[in-house]
Amino acid sequence: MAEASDEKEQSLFQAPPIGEQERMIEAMLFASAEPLTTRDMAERMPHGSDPAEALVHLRKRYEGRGVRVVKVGDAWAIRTAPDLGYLMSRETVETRKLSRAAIETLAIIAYHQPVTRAEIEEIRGVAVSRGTVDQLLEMEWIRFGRRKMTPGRPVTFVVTQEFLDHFGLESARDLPGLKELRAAGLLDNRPPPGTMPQMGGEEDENESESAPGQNELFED
Amino acid sequence: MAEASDEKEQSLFQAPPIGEQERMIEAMLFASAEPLTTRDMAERMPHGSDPAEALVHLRKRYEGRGVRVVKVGDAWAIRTAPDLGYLMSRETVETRKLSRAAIETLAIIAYHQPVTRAEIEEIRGVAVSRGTVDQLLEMEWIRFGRRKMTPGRPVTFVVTQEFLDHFGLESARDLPGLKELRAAGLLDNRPPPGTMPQMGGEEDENESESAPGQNELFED
Amino acid sequence: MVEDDFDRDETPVNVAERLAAEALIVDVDGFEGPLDLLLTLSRTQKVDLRKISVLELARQYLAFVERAKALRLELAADYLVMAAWLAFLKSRLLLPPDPSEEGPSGEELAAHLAFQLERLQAMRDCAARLMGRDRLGRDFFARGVPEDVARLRRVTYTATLLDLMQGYARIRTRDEFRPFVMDRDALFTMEQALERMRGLIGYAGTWTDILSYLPEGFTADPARRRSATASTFAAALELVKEGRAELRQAEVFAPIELRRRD
Repeated sequence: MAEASDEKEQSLFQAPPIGEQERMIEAMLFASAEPLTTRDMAERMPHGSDPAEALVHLRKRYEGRGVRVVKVGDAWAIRTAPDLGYLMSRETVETRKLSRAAIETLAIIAYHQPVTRAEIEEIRGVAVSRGTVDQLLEMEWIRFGRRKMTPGRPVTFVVTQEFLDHFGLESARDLPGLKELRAAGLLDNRPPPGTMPQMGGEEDENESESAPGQNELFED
Repeated sequence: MAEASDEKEQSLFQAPPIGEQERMIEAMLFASAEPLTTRDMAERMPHGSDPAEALVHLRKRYEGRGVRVVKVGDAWAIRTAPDLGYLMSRETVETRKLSRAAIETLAIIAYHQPVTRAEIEEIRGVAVSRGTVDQLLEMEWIRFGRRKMTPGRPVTFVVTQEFLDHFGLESARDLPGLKELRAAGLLDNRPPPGTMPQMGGEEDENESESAPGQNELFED
Repeated sequence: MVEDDFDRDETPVNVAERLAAEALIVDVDGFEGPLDLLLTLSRTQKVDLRKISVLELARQYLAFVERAKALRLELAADYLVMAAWLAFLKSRLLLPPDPSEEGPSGEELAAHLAFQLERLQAMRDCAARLMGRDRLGRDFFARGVPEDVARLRRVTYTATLLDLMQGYARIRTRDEFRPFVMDRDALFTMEQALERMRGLIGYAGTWTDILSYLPEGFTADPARRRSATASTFAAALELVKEGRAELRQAEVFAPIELRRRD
């Protein structure tokens, strides 16, 4: 025990001063296009460093500047201030135009996650085409979540860190209007009374999937 | 907000305040894939801006920070502070099992030292590739011994102190002999004569080892 | 199925209204399923979706389906399934509840449909707000020249004492277990060597180490090398005897060199 605490003291003693740690995370965040977790940073820093504390300082330092330290899920990144976007017309990345179906599906996954395909179909009232999900997976805006503990153990979808990064969200809890929707009960999983066409459970899903014609082939 | 709109209105008639220009060049230098000249920056900024002056301020601001504003040719860029370069590399150590050829060669050296390459080949029955010996030398498990007083005065190999340390041996003489190995059950799985699929396999392997182009380092 | 009030509604009061109605029909492919169509129809009621008249909506939907049929437009199956369900819902809403009947009441079903429409509308609004946010690569930007973390890979090799002993035991006991076979494959006969040398001697205008005449595959393995060296040497002597070549050696253990004799 005595030894262990000695070690701890020693490692605290060895950790660089916080100002130096701030420089380190500044360099790492500047160098990376992808968000870094505090763990990623700690692994690269000298033993005993505390990137979380250094981040508090760094964040403050960049307040109101041309670039900002932003939180993306459980990671951190430096991004330019949105009000200066007009200066970066040359850096603008053309994002693939998403179909209405894909945009709606994405919104449903973001607000209802973790959500199964059947649940998405119930909300949209139409079968989800494979292409829509594939496209969102390929863009790395959604990924598979844990399976639902319901019959058939269906897979679920959740949004990714890339999604949060793209839309400038700290977490999925910061989605616009989330609180209001929840208060209005619109995010409740309200099962339909009795049986209804199209909007039922998994059986309906199968039905609609096997029904020819009506799916998202109507996408533009 | 009121301030912001004031500023905006002002910028229609005159250049934005220098602090604002500093934000602009900070964002541009951060997001640009290439170093920017003051002219590049001026072209993107509101009319009447003075990126050269804003740069002086920005450079000062980044003095001693984790990243610096540096001149690249006649252009400017943000780069990691040189003393933090080590954070941008990461060493991963991968431990692999020594190849069978290397183990056998090592064993022969340990049991027969000092031993020449020709003697090793005679015992193993296959040629010893240069790579195997180099690998063992590089690992510092073997070293050159005294030359043999035979024609050609061939070099010999002996095991090193590092070798003894790694295998927990006082000296190479402590290695158990054949009889002891057998007594310890290490040789017990002796296949009956005649039915020796294992043996046959070994022969094939040796054959392929001696074929030109085969390198013993590639064994797994 | 056609309602009186539907007929009233659809009686073309003016051309614009009629065109709008037809546009709705023709655009059936533009709808993402019956729920989407219902949502669009509900907008004509111009009320909060919470206060929507599901009965009225059902009438509009059924009228739409009738019109589509009249225009011989093919409707996908789920539009028709929805039509059947809405007709059932309408009858439930219009008729006094039958206490003996099981299942949800018309009001419950209507409330759920209203909920679904409201939820779908809410999701559409959310999607629009989401897409309208400041976005990476459009409004704010990541580092233009990311410095990738260089991964230096260092490989260390390891082995245990057991590996070592088993390796040694394997070699030392190999011969004990070998079945008796003639190792013909390690043999390069003098006849073979002579044939090979006769073919090559014509090119040997200058002194050449006879070891360079060893055939391929007989240089690495010591046993094969030994055999090939002996037979090649013997073949070289044979060639000298025939008067076709000369041999020389500078000193003991020095290379033996061969040259064509013209």
